[in-house]
Amino acid sequence: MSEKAPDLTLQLQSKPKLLSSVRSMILSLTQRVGFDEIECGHIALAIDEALANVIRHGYEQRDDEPIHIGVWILNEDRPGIRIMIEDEADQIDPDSIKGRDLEDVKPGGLGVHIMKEIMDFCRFERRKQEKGMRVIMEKYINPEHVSGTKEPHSPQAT
Amino acid sequence: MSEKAPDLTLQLQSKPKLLSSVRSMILSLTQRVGFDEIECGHIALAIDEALANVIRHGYEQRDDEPIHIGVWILNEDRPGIRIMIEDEADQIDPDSIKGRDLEDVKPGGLGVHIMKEIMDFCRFERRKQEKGMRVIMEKYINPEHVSGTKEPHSPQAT
Amino acid sequence: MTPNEELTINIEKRPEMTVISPQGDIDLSRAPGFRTNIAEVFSEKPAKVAVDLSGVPYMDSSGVATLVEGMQLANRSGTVFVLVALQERVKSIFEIARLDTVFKIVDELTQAEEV
Amino acid sequence: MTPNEELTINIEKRPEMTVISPQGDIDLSRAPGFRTNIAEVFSEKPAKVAVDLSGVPYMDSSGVATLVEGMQLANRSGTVFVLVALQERVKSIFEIARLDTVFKIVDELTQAEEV
Ligand SMILES: Nc1ncnc2c1ncn2[C@@H]1O[C@H](COP(=O)(O)OP(=O)(O)O)[C@@H](O)[C@H]1O
Ligand SMILES: Nc1ncnc2c1ncn2[C@@H]1O[C@H](COP(=O)(O)OP(=O)(O)O)[C@@H](O)[C@H]1O
Repeated sequence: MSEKAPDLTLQLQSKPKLLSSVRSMILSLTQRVGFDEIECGHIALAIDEALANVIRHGYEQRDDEPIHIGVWILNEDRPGIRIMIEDEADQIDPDSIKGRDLEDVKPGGLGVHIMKEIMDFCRFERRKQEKGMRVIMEKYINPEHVSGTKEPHSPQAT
Repeated sequence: MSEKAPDLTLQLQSKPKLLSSVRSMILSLTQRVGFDEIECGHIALAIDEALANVIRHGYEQRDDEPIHIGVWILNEDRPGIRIMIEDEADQIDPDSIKGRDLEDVKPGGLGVHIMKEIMDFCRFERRKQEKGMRVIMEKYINPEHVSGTKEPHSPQAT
Repeated sequence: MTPNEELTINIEKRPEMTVISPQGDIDLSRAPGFRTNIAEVFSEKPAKVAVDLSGVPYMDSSGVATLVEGMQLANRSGTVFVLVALQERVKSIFEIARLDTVFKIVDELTQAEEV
Repeated sequence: MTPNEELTINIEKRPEMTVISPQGDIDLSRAPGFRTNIAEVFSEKPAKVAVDLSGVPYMDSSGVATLVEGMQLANRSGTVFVLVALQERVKSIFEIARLDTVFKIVDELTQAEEV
């Protein structure tokens, strides 16, 4: 399965201090794409949470591992943005990555919940290589167009 | 000649509307690195000018060509930032890329001048491949440490 | 390190309460420093702690987790714990995490005195 | 296209001058639209044109080039051309390009009336 190359790709080392630069980029890009201020902030937050999880869980805080980000500006029938984040960490069962019950107030366990709440589509999967996990997220400018199944806009990357 | 991998790399298509996202990223990164507000704005401007030149001159406004950006945070003896911008356009004589005489007031012809004025180091060169030009720019946090020769902080990338 | 690596945090010990005022984004790179500061403040068992978030334009779940920890420390030591002056973006993450009703949140520092 | 693709530009024709007020960054993606607007204004040969840059946080050399073109059009048609209320960052590119003394630049729109 192949598809259009990303409009923008970003590789960074797994250093927490680089996250603010990625947020700024996503904020600016989502503004240009046409999301409103609140949505732009939300999307940047979702990406930040995904990257923080790669650093904390995937790479167990090692700060010199690669993170790959691909960004597509979706133009056709469903205007919006797709963001794919890939790591080279050990593979785990994607179904084990899930948000916890929010009723139980305790520190942590909010990241995945935030990502799923903010984005219209959010899926974790193993990369086709031996190593590495991937998360694909999409957010549409007119979410009323989104069908209940929350299927992605076009076939996933490989 | 090889050297440390960039802390962050970015690939984008040669679309003018993506430039604001790169500026935002550079602004945020230079803030974290420790440049003052004015310097951060200047560095983002220099990068923007370099990218605009790749789009206008290198790619003659074609908007689906690749641009590669590498960013290094310089930590050792000379704290600062190094930015490398590479394209896959036809190669030209690097010496033909130069700022014009500012005495002559006319539209255009300012980009290279701005880049050289802002950055502590700025060099255009042919890439080692068949195609593509490259510009390497550096800016240091304490420019008083810079020697008069404006030599780069460490060997160039290949 | 470089100037912006660490969060700037002012801690002011007033007679009626201790006010913690972080300045800047609180994300994965800065939550650990923030956590240390909160723990230090609680080690002195103050009667009331207010975190003035007016200078925090952005917070992610690692910042929120630190504040949940603060609330737990507060519950344990009988300290009153109040969040003050959340910017819109920061308020929004508390809402998504359904924590906006769990924390005591007020708009201004003067209101924190009455909590 | 998407809402932020194009620069928002207000053009107000006052008796004493035409005021052009762009809102937003002027970079390579937006300079062409700005250029069209400036050309349109000059096609009506106004006595005075003021560009109010108070709503422009960022400008690169493509924006500056457009303003230099505007100045050339002004010189040709005998129009007075004034730049108003440059933000610090924008002022700075005029300085680097040594154009800060070439343009008539004032701090407020009321001052443009006296130029
Ligand atoms: N990128 C990732 N790689 C591996 N495991 C992950 C990743 N992201 C999340 N997880 C798993 O999902 C769980 C829930 O994540 P999250 O909701 O962000 O809460 P927290 O990170 O605070 O535990 C994590 O505890 C972890 O086990
Ligand atoms: N990336 C590039 N690729 C090819 N030629 C370039 C590039 N950047 C600059 N040049 C050349 O250098 C000249 C000066 O560039 P600049 O100072 O930015 O002014 P302008 O772009 O307005 O002409 C350009 O006219 C062009 O001939």
